[in-house]
Amino acid sequence: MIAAIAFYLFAAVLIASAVMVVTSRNPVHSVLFLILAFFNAAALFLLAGAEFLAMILVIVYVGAVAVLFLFVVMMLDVDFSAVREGFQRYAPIGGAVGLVLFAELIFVFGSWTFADDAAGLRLNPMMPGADNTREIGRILYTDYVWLFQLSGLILLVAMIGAIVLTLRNKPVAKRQDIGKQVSRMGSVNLRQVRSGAGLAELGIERPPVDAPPAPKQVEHHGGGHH
Amino acid sequence: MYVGAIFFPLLGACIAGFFGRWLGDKVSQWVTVAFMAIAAVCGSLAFIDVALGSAPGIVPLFTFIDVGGFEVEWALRYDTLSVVMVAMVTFISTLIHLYSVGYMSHDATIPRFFAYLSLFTFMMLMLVTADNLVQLFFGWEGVGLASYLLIGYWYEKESANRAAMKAFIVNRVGDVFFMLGLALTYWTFASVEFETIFAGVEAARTTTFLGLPALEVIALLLFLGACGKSAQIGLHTWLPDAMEGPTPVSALIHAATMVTAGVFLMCRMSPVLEYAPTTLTIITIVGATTAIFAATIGCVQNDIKRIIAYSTCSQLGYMFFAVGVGAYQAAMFHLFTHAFFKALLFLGAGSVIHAMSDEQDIRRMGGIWKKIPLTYALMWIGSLALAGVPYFAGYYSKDMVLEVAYAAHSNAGMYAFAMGLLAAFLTAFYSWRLIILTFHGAPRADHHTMEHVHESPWTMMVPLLALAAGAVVTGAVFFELFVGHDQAAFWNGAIFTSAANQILEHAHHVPEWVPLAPTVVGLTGIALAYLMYMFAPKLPVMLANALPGVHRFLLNKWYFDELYDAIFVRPTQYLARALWKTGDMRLIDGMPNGAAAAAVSVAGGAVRLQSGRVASYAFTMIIGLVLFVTLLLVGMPSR
Amino acid sequence: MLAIGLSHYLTVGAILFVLGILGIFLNRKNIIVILMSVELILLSVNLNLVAFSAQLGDLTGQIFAMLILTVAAAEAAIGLAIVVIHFRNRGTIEVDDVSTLRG
Amino acid sequence: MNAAGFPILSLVTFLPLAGALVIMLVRGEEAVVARNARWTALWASLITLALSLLLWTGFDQTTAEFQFVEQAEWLPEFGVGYHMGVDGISVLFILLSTILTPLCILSSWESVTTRVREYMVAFLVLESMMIGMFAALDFVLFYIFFEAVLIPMFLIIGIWGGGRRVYAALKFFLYTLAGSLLMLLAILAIWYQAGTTDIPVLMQTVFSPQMQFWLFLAFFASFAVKVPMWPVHTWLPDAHVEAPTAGSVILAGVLLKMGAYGFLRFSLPLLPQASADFAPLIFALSIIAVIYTSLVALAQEDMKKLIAYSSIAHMGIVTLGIFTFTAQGLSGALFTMLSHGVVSGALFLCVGVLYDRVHSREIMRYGGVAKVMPAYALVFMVFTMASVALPGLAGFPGELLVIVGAFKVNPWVALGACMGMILGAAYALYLYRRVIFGKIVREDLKALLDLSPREYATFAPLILLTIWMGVYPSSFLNFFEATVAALIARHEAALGAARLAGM
Repeated sequence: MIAAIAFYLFAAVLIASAVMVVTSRNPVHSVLFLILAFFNAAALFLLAGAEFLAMILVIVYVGAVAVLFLFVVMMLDVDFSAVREGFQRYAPIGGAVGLVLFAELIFVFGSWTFADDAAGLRLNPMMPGADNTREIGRILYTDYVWLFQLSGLILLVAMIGAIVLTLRNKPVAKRQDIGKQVSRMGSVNLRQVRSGAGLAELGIERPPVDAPPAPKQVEHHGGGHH
Repeated sequence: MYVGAIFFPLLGACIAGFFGRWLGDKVSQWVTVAFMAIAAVCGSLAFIDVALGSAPGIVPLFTFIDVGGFEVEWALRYDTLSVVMVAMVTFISTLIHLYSVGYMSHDATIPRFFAYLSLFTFMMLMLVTADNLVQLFFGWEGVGLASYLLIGYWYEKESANRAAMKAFIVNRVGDVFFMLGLALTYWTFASVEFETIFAGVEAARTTTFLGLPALEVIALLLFLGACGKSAQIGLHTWLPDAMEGPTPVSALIHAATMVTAGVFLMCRMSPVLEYAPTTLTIITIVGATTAIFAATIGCVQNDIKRIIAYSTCSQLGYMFFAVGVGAYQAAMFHLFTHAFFKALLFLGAGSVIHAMSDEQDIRRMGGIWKKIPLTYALMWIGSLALAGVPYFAGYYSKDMVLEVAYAAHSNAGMYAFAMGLLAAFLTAFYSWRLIILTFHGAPRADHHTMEHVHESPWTMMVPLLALAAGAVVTGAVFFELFVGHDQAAFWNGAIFTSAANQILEHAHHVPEWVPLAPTVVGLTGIALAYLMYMFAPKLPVMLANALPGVHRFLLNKWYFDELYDAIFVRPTQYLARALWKTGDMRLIDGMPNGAAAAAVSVAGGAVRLQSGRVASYAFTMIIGLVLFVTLLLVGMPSR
Repeated sequence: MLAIGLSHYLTVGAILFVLGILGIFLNRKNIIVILMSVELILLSVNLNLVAFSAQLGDLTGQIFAMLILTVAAAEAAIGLAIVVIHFRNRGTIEVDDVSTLRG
Repeated sequence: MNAAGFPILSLVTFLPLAGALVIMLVRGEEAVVARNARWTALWASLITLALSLLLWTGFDQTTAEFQFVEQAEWLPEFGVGYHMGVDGISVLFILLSTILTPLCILSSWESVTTRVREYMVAFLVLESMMIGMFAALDFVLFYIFFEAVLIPMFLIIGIWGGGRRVYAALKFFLYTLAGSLLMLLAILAIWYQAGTTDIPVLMQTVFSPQMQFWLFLAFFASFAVKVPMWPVHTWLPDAHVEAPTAGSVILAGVLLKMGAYGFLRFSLPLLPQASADFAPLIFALSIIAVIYTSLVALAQEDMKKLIAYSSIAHMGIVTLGIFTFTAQGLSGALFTMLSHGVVSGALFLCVGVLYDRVHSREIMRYGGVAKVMPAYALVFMVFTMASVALPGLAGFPGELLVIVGAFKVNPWVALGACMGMILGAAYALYLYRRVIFGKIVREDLKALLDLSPREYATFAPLILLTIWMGVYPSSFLNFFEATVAALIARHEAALGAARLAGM
């Protein structure tokens, strides 16, 4: 009974906040509602018995992803009023598509049953009374270790990608380039200068300037033979 | 000796052709003459051996093609028929080589000319000594090539190039039929070797092809091939144009040797022809028509060489109708004597042209007989022989041809006899027209030219004299051998006549007036020419004015060129352009190019879908998702 | 009504999902809210997985949910990084302006 | 292992590739690289030629079996193997490829000045792929080589070509690729049916008539484009016109033979029933090709285009001969392919000689060249005459045999093929007359130099070959004889069996 009430409560809040995510004028509000939605989804997970996943959801989504969104939204100086233009234009189409989709999904749920031998086809049946987190850990590090590693790799790539994308090379910033320094030639030449000679005699020592490249001879490559 | 007669000219041609630039004009021309002379000696010895000594033979060389029973050898077939040709060709060719030394002395590329000439001789010899149809075709096309090269020898002259091309292509038309005949021969006899063919004729008499007797079709196809080479009516148009070549070439190729190859082929294939009576009739009619047709044109032409060319054409017609009535020996006899006197006429004309500073139009000649008496006399001899005046060579052979035509006692034979007689009259007429206009009367050339009229050098006169001797004596000397009582022994089976064919025998027993008739009409023709051009020079003009249509018709050579231009050349050119521009470029290329253009435009439309707006893409994705789910749901209940 | 079963969870998930999609449509221009909507959608998926997992007593669903969590975190990090540099370059976060991919 | 005692076919195939690798490693100044690349390419191709002559001497002409066979496992689970070997049909084409390549390299000695190294690499790769294609006895291997030939040729046209080179190269590539994709489908179908792609094994496999029909169509699409047959021929003139001279030589000399070779190697032995059924269609297309393209050639204003169209006409004769199913027809087709390889290659080289000097392919631009270049005029004349099938030169025996063969099957077809003789003479002589004969009108032509020693060296082997092929063709025909006889015997047996089954 408690569980049913809790479910309805969390589900209602989840859906309401999801609606707010897509409709709110201010993206900051959207992000905050998204966080709320994640919390409620985590609660639903808990109700379904997936404790580990619920915690992960809170940590990863709320702690990392949503905050990332928040950062971006607040960091970028976006004129959101302009972005919201044409909000209404696609609402009918979106609504229609959404309705059709929803109707279809409901229709599917209604006309669908488990296969008789569904229970027998389970890959990793849950032991009754077993600890959810422990069980997931056991499976994840044995049967799905490659997938696990792979997802780690995906995250790594995503991280590197995000850094590469956003890394800014400011042209004004001065950095030391040792290779450039070592290979530097011509601008500073040590010369044996007669002692006692002044600038008036020697003139100002300037680094030799490369002669401008001669205009390239235009060759007529007519292609093939002539 | 047998091989030498054939290959010495080739050797000469190669030396002059490839090394002429280093050897110089003099050396290379005399080298070819020397090799030709050696070949002529070999040829004459072979003639004595094979024809007079009755020792035919075959000299095999090596295998040419051997594919699935289609077996062709390179081999030299020496029998009387070929050896007559070999001797005649080498002999005349040597004389003409010698003549050319003088005639071409001012030319820029003498080694080239002699190389061509020797190459031609080689090809002609290959033709006549062929042991099978393919080798014969090799020579056949080879002489065509040499003729092409020699007609177009002065390649800077546009008309010469045109004539050369015309000669080659018209000959090609004939060659196509030759090829087809060759193919049919193979499928009928399973061989193209003459021996096998001749042996298989009896068995092949019942073979049919497309419902017709195969032998008839073979004979007809080969005859059509021969028509091209021998300039019979329809395919004759190249011959007069071929006079663009140097005169020795006209003498050698277009009078004495190459053009008679068709007659030779007919005689060679006599065993097949004997069993193709319908084709023989066709040959008779075509030959007779050509004889009269060319003679009529010859009467009104003004170019000295063209007149002789039409005369050649006409004489070839004689030979063909002799073949047509089954008197192959008579055809060969006429071929043989004709080679001498026609070469003589051409070379004489060359001598005249040489004397007149390269003038060929007889309307601008005249009055030069005193200045070049020797040439004048030789032209007389040639013309007398041509006209068939008694005791000259032409008299024997032409009489013989007309007698056999009469003796055939068939409709075609009578037609041939009538036409031949008429043509004989016209021949005599135009020959003397030529002589009178060229040598007699008031000089019509300009003063400058007349001053330079001179007798030709000895290199030109010696061959002329030799040929003149031939034109006088060959008829009398060889009459008995070729068509007389010794003919069976002389030919020694080289020419096949069926048992039913006793035409030569009949020809010796025709009524009295028949042998006389050609002489009479010939003399009448001469007389008429004298009347019209010597004594009453107004007469021809009056005649031409009286019958303007006929005159123009003849002057324009029966409009054959115009006809062919209108029905073959122009449509072909038009069709070629149309097929290229419309067929290839618009239709065939248009399809892929159009498809490519369509793809580009479709892609251009598709590009606009890709607006670049991420939100639109997201919408599209979502809508697509909804559609998919809907489809799944709609599809589900049916499961 | 009282027994909280699978279908309740699924209904909540469905509503969340639809809301997420609606959010994408409504905040067409605001990339940050779009990203938040995507988070909502992923959350709804997680909810479904957990619900099934609880119903069937199979831990695999929860493992999946964890993996989705990591991916979602990575996606958010990268997405936000892109937003930051885009804003730095263009001075706005309007998605409509991002059209250099136009064909 | 085989008659030579070592894997000669693989060696011949991959030696040019090794040469290409060596050239790619060359570094240094542009001029030095160019010179080294030229010499390396020449030597690589000459050594390949020398090696391939072993095939000529070692080949046993009396048997129809595959010789010099090499077999290695490659993808055994799919029935695909590395299987090389030659029979009478293919051996001479390998020789043709190895002979033409050094000549091509020699002919582009001075005319190619840009990216010489890459050019030579492309040529050697091309040679390697061509040889491999003719030697491959596995369908997959064949297909790989068949397609790989496209790439270097595409580059040669597209990089060293003339003004519209990109259009021509793309057209060439797309046409041939579209065709060969269908062939890939056919190969897959065959593999599904037979479970192997080994050609000698497949030759013993019988396919159902229905299957043969579709397989034939797929092969036809590929090979007809390659041949090329009317009406898919239009890529050829464009490709020829834009390709550099040596590219044209290889294109006409070897690449066109790939289609006809494919017909001989696959369509006839594998699909006898369908081949017989489709023969009338092929006859019709071939005759159209002969007459149509000859006419079109007559109207051309570009020398290379004219010769390209003449190539199509000659290939029409080839396809005609192949589908007569007579010993004469097949041998004639094979011989025409060889002679055409030599002759049209040489004709393109002839055009190249003028193009190198005057930089124009327009026919009207020339005239009277014989006056200043007599040796060149002679060379050109020889090849022109060979092209119009003058007896005694290379073009004749093949054409004669095809006509004799075709005459048996259908005299009207033979007549159509003969029409090509007339028109062929017309366009070839017309070209010759306009370029070589006549008076020199243009000043710049008066200063033309006659053939250089390098050009003599290029033409001399071709002239010798042309005359040899014309005078003594049996030395080549003997190579085919056994194979062709076996092919026909098998074809007739297959048809006979099918007829019995039908009854």
